[in-house]
Amino acid sequence: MALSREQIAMRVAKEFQDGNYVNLGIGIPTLAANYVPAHIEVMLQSENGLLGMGPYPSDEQVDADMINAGKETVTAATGASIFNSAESFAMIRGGHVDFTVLGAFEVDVTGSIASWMIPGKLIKGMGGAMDLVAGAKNIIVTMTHADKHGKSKLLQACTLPLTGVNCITRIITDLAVLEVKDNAFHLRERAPGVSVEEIREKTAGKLIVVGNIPEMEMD
Amino acid sequence: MALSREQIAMRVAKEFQDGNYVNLGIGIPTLAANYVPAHIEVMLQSENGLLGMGPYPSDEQVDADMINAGKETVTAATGASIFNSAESFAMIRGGHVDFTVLGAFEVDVTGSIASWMIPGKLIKGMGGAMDLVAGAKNIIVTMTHADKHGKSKLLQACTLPLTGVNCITRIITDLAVLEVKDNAFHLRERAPGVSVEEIREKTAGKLIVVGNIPEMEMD
Amino acid sequence: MPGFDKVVTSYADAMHGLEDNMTVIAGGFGLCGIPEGLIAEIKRLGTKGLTVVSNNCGVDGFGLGLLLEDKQIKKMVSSYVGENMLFEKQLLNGELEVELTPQGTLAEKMRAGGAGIPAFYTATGFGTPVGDGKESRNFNGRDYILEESITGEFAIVKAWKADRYGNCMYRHTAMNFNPLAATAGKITVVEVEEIVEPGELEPSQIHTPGIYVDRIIKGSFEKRIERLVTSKGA
Amino acid sequence: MPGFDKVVTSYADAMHGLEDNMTVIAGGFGLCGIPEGLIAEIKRLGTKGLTVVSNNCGVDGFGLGLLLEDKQIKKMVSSYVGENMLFEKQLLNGELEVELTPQGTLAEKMRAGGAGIPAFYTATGFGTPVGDGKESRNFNGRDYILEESITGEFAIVKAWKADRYGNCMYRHTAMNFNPLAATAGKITVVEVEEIVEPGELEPSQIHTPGIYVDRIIKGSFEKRIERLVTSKGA
Repeated sequence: MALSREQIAMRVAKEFQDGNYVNLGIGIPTLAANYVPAHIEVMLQSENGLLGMGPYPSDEQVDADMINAGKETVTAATGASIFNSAESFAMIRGGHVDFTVLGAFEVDVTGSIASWMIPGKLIKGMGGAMDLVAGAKNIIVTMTHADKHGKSKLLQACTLPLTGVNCITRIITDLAVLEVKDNAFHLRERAPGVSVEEIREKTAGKLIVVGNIPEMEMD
Repeated sequence: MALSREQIAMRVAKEFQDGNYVNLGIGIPTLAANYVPAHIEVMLQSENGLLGMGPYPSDEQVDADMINAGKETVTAATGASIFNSAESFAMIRGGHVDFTVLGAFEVDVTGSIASWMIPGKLIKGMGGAMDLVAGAKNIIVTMTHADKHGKSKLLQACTLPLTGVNCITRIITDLAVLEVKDNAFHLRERAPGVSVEEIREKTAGKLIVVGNIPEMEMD
Repeated sequence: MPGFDKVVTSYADAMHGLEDNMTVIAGGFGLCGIPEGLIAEIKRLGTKGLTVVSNNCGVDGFGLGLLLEDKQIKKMVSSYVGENMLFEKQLLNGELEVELTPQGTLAEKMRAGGAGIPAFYTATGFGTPVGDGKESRNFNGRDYILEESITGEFAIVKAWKADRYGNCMYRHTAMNFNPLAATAGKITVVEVEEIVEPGELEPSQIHTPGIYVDRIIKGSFEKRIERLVTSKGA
Repeated sequence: MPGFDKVVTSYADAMHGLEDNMTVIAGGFGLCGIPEGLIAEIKRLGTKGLTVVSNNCGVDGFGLGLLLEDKQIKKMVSSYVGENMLFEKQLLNGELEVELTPQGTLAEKMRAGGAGIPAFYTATGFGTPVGDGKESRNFNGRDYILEESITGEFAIVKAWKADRYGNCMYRHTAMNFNPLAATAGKITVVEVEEIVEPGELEPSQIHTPGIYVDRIIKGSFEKRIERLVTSKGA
């Protein structure tokens, strides 16, 4: 069975290690914050200038001056710091953030990613995505393996305008966990009940499958 | 009569206007702070990270954590701000400081300045001088017109390693106030009792004297 | 304190000197930390042909979106402009030009502009449409593009507290681009919630030293929330 | 808070991993705001061949000057090194190399190193010996030189207060290069006067966010004054 959005987020959260600084993009990535294992702590960076993002506020806590990069009202966690946008991206660009998790339209075997622009559709802007993929130590792309029409999003070469080149090393989809290296996708894990054949069929770029591919542990 | 160090400082202080931000180098420039006219206010920038440098501390106020760029104990004036060295030089390099006053070994008709290194002598370093001459809106060089051996410091071309090129527009010496432009020194004022002839004699670079040159007003 | 007292009491004085076709750098992220009264004054003035540098362009009817209503903006330099129907319409009509700039590059361009750094290299955007036509260069095995700094005739900034000398502090994440914008304007105008006397702010806690600030005006702020999310609703 | 608790209790732990020939970036201006205990530990370790990046090199017998005594420093990158007889001697002997760097360029190189900016243009030093051999370029009619950023295997930093997560505040002008050094070390070690619990420091008043900091140690400081000048003596 393909994973739900929540399940993808759950699997993403297993990547984090105790003490990691993590930037989560809008959508599935944001959900990962809900599934951080109980025995570890991560600190969330929000690129509008907040390190140590807390939960959403209660009605009483709502403060227009305290928002996240998605422009939602949030709180600051204990031990948070707040800084200006240049400092925030110094942190990101300088490789100090351990993990960035973000969505994508396409990823290819070179680790390039397209996530911000579909020609012919209105261009809203890249926000901080280009900085994030250029800067973070580890980038995890979360997306469905194929689009609504069944077309693979894991390509030999991206067709859409790029967000960054040669930067993606790990992809977590509704079907699989894959590593990107040596110009190929390397299958690491399957979603429970999903066959290697199905993944192969829905992966347009070169896929390498070595040995027995375990199912994801979803506890 | 050639001006004393104190008198040079006094003349320098007349250049300042109300509301100016000023960085004063070590030596004569620092003395200028004592002669700011009573009806105006200037704010002193110290490049180690202090805007709004106050007077030297009383014995009780001495604090090792509060020093100026000359590494002397100082105080912060009312309304001061304190920041890191990158911010301090962002201010300087970005042209936000109105006046920089500093000493020099040589200045030439192109506005180039040599102030930090004499070949064969030990090189101690340029500190912030190169940044200051590259950044300030207005730079005033204070120095004696000639060295101890009577050799002019106002040259057609500097002979010592440079601190900056084409940056000096105003020089205040013990003999004169001069403007630097169009590849020449333009005599603007004489020290009281000093003749144009004496200044001409002690100025090795091209000197332009137009009309009657007034004596400095030293009140 | 005549020389350093930067307080002005009317918005007309605050924005005095703004002319058609100038560049205005604006602080704020979404609707958070925006100089509401200064934007309203630009609308009142009717200045046209503006280039506005700001991470976003407000929303329909609020923030910088107000300046679209009378087509005052010729060009936006932003990282994200997706919140605004009027923006979309003018863009598709060709009445508005947009230069999309990655958020971190935009912040750094403002900082560099204020800091006298004309250009810097960044990996952000290399190999993407953002890098097209820009010089690229390899340092230590990695490719970077050259990005030039931004300055403007005006910067409009929203702070929390400022003293009369222009020393500013920002509140929570309403800081965002404001301290950077403040450094990059030839004339920097700060609209604040509270004006205090010099000496009331702790020197090493000041976010924007007064040297960057030309005018201060006390404003009153609606502080509209773009996306209200609460723990109940989440 | 296991994962983010960065407090170590011994100087050996604080400087663990320092090896010969590494680059160490040190905060401080003169003797103000220097990590006294971390410098003492490097002396104790006897590590050799170090490249030390710091605005100054202390004085004879104090600060970084201590590391000259056993010839631990191979190269200094500084803006001013004139306070130190031993320095002069080793420099003239050819036992020590020095790369003189303008103070503002040095600060910006550290910041750029921490911020992932490999190089930037500055007018500082154009046409001077500092610009020799460096690429120059004209922007808008002015000449600039290209300066590359600096990073180091270690950064040693002195702060006033830090919480266990590594969020730091500096006191008065003891801030100087410290926040910049903090960003530029692969391993950043901060020696502080006081360790507090997370939440005790106001988030928007933190000078160095904890993300830059790997280890914190509580030190005790002599805080030697280089030039005592009082209003009486002035």
